[in-house]
Amino acid sequence: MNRIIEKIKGITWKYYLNYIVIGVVAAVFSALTFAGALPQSTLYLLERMTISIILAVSLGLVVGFLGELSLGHAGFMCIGAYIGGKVSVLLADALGKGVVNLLISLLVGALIAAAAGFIVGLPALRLKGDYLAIVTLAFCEIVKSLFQNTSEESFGGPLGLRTPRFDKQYLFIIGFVLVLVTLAVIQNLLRSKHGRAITAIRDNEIAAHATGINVTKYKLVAFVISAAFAGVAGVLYSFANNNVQAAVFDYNYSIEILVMVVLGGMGNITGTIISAAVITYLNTTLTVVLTGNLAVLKDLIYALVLILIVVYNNAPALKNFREKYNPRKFLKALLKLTHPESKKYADDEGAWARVPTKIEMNEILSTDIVVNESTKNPDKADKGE
Amino acid sequence: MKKTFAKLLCLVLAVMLMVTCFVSCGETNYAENNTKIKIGVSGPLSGGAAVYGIAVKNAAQIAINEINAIEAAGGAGTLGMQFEFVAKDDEHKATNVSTTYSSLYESGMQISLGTVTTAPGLEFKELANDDNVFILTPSASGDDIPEYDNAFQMCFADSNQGSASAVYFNENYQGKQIGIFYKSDEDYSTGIRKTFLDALDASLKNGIKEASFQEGDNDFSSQVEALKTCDVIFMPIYYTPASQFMTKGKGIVKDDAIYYGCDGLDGIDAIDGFDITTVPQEVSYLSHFNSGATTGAAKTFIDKYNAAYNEETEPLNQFGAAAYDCVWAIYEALKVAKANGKEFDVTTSPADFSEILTEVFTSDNFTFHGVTGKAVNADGTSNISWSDDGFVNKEAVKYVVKSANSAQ
Amino acid sequence: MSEFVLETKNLGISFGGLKAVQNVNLKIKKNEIYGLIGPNGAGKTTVFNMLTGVYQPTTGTFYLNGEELKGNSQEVINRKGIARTFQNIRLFNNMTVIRNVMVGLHNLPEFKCGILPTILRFPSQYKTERAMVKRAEELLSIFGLYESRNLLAYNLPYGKQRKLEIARALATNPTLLLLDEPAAGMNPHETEELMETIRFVRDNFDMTILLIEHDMSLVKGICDNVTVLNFGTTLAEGNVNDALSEPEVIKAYLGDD
Amino acid sequence: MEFITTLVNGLSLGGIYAMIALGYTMVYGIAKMLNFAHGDIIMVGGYTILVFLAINPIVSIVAAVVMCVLLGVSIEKVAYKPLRGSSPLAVLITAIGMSYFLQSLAQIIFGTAPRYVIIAEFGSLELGALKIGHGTLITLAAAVCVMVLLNLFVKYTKIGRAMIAVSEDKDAARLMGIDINMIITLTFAIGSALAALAGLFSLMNVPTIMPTYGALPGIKAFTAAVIGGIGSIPGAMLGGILLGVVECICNSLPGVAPYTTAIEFAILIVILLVKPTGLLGKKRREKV
Repeated sequence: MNRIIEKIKGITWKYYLNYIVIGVVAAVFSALTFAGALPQSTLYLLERMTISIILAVSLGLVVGFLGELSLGHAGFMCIGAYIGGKVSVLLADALGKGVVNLLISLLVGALIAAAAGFIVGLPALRLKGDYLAIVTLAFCEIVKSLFQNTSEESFGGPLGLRTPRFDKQYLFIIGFVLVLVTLAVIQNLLRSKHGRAITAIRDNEIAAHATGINVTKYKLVAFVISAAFAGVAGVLYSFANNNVQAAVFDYNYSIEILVMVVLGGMGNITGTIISAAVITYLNTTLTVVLTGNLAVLKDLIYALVLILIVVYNNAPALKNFREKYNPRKFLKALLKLTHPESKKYADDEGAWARVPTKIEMNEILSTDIVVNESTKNPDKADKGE
Repeated sequence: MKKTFAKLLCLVLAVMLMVTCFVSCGETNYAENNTKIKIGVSGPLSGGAAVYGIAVKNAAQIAINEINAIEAAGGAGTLGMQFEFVAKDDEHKATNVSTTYSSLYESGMQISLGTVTTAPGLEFKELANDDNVFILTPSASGDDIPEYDNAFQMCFADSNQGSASAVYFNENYQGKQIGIFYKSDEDYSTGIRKTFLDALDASLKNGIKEASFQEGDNDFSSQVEALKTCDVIFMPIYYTPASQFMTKGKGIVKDDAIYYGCDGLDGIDAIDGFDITTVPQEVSYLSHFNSGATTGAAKTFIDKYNAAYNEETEPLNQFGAAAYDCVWAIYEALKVAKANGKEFDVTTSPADFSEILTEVFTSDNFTFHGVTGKAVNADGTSNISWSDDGFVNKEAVKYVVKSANSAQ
Repeated sequence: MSEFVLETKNLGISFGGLKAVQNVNLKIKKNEIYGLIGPNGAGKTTVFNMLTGVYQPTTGTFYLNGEELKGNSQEVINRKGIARTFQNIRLFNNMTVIRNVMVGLHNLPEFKCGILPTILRFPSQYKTERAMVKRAEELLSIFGLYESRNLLAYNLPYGKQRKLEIARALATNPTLLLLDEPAAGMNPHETEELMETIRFVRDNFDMTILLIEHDMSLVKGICDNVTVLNFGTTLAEGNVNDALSEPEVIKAYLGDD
Repeated sequence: MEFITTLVNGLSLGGIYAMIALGYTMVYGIAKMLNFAHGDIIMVGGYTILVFLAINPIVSIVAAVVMCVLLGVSIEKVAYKPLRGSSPLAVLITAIGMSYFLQSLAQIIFGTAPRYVIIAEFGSLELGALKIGHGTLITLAAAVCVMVLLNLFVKYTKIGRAMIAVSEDKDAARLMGIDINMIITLTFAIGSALAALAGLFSLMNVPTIMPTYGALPGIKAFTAAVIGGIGSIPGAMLGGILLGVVECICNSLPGVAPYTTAIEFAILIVILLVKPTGLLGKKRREKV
């Protein structure tokens, strides 16, 4: 008996916080929906939230932990949505619109998206920073364009693919289960030697090479897993909607996901989940509240909030102010949760202002048409010492 | 232990807070507390397609105001009820429809105008079908929009526009070089093009030239170049790119060529700063409305619109006219229903309204006199009726916005 | 088995015509502490970069325990047994001290655990993890970093960061350790301590060490043999004191006058 | 013959892309940030021309340049400068926020309806069967002029050389007594002025303006800048022209036209895979 208690005490609760909170939220809402107490709009909102969370957490793996900037997440989602949607259409006759169909579609959609991630990642991950960003953005636009130009029989062309909608009442529960699966896979990966290798690449790629980390392999692993879950989110999207239209998955959508990751805190999964949920909620609420003439204010408000939050969170000049009026500190003081030991404990999820992202390329402003600088001026190009 | 307890407490509190945020009392008939009949629409009010959604919103509001004035005055045949109109922004994206639809529905919308554009409309009609909400869409012209019994269109369906245009071409443009200029990533454009090509005579289809563009493109120099030898250029696109093509085509496309479009071309002569008379070619389109109309009921409506809204920033187009007709058609149908002894009030559920309205719209003797379609009545209105499958029956008109001027 | 742990033969590299390093012939015996010295810009770090696979040598080759390693990638070379530190410290700043070392343990065969088992949390994952923590803690204790194991590497004082880098390199279980200016920025006391550490590593880890250093007291204090480089070529080699007293070397360090 | 016309059209469109790409590249080279709002500055320039066109075309052009410069500089001061020294991603996000902000502001002020802005009517040059609009030629010539002038400015003036110094090494440049803030502000001013010019020439090419006007050209110009090698002034020119020509050629082929955007982006990917720093980009190896 004592041993069991010891064991429970030994568990790092922090590791399981995400699961517990999401599990509780899912359980509460499931209970409510079984009781019929939830309006449809809430169910839709929850569906959208789960999709956003899966997208944001999976993109967070690449941006927050691998430190590479990808603007093509919506492209993988698009692949997942179309492929998964198509599979579900083909299976709908034989298997109906139930869970079995959903599972098979999810599997196929995720696999194809992962394969796309592999095909794109293999060459593209040689590029760094902004170059990778633009290549992924380009990939996203190419995928969109290709699906738009398909024939009506295959993927519906510009009209989009008609997909069977899953039961509205319960889809969000599957969404939450998928969020938990996503979290389990990504957190388990990160909290292992492989996760350390990925974080090491983010922190210092050169040192990671020198420490024997197979950088290419781990970049690909992170990229492929991230793509696979974008595919999962896409399949979920195809089940949450009656239509999959490629136009939705443009680079603006990728940027929206990136915003969730960045506002949530780079390399902070809990923060990413919260920001994905809050941003989705905010977007939905603004759409609902701002009707008629006020609708144009939506983007304005969104933009202003975005700029203010980012400047407030990051401006070096506001550092003292931030530390003085830290809401988290305030909350902790209020609940007296600060333990003298807790300050010593630090996780890998460092403050994100410090987390390096390799999006700076050190390109210099150049005016000469010199094809290869290093041949002309070797000691400048490489100061080996 | 204390710490864990505090954390647990926090969690419970947070969950409770969230739940209270989301849960409404499990009421299914949201219209119960309405004081007016609520008509809703989901359309692009911001973003690239907003010009269409805003026209719908404005024109529908004009109709609502007029009806309410009549109702307020009372009198024989009135319903004795007021109307209310809500427009929510879907940004021309299907993704947003679940939000706009459910918020409309739960805020007590009883009758809907569906969506302004087709892409989100495909989502809207499914959701509306599940709840049995009546749809009379002003401008979502996709063939699949009126798939279910509760959905009707005020505009011509894409396939009808394509085949009707082809019929006209077969009759009038034999022996001419035909060209098509379409938008390859838009269902409206590709839909019309497809049925147009299907219905076109083989003799015309031979040697047909095509050029296309995509969302965001506006430099049409190569497309103009590709189509410059054509005698008739079919343009199943909206008026903005069409006007850009015509501007580019000045002096390159043959002066005696004909630009021929569908309802999307309406509004081309009303673009602020674009002088259509400087286009040497003939510009005409087959549509149900001409926002440059100078006679009939259309003219009266246009004047009303322009008096109420800024012509430059929120210009009228056929979307608006159709929306105006939609609201009036619903009102007329309700009057017919009342005359037929149906009972309803401001709190009647959407499903009941749907039943009532569907019955009227599919009945053989319901004809609505509107501003869209060919003016055949003495007061300059048109006759509009609906087929059982939701498509509109009214006479299309070939509007010649501008005839060819050999002088220029 | 070769007599030498590291042997380079005519190792050289040129960047677009400029010969940065040429004809470097190092011969390092087991358990030796070998110095690679020379004025700034002599090509010392370039040699390190060639030995660790950052650059591919354009001429010559090198052997580790008789095995030719030229042409391999950095990762492979590291796995074959060459580990290094950097002139400007390169730690995984946003990771804790212990995890920095655990990254070093990544490739050791005893800590093998595939990606799927870790995601599915097989028992092997927990076993590996516990073993890795244990080994890392041992290493950290040796370097006096155990107390700060849960600090972010970023927050360590400078001297400890240097030590951590060495610990991380050692964690990869190398046969040859390359130290790039380990004493840079240290005060004499710290340097003294560092020399102790290096000797300790050599003795207790059965290590062969090649180091670049400008601090002559350190070089004289611990190096058995040195090679002096200038402008990419070897000026002198052999016993520390002999090599440093060669007129060529003095000239290179102090100038012509 | 048709092909030549297409080519010339492509060159002209490429000239516009190049002008936008030059702004991107300048800002990127100096401030090391992706200015996602750059495309929207073009849009603001276009609307400024619209507002002032009633007075006089020349006045409107001057007003557009002034407006864009002021806007560019103030965006830099308000949204980017406070973030200097923090994560580059933060700056990227504020730039995106700025882009949304400008677009929705334009929609509130000018509505979403397209507006025609006809600055001047141009004739066309006829060489036999070849017919090329004067506007096209002017655009092309202007783009080349801008590139050459910018090149000379950066190469031979004190401020230009200071710019290169800042882009090479900010800290070293500061130690040499260069006022970094001034240089960055100036870069934004030049970039925004170029955006105003790009707006002018794209209005000469296609005389319509709407709030989302700058978004796609912005992305395409960014693509062009990367193709040419971001940070390189001739590279931006080359990339822009290449993209413009490809776009026009693809659009002139009926079967290929629907894939134009995909082809443009595919070219970007292929070029980057073959030459990871773009056609004329330089890469500095990271010091190990």
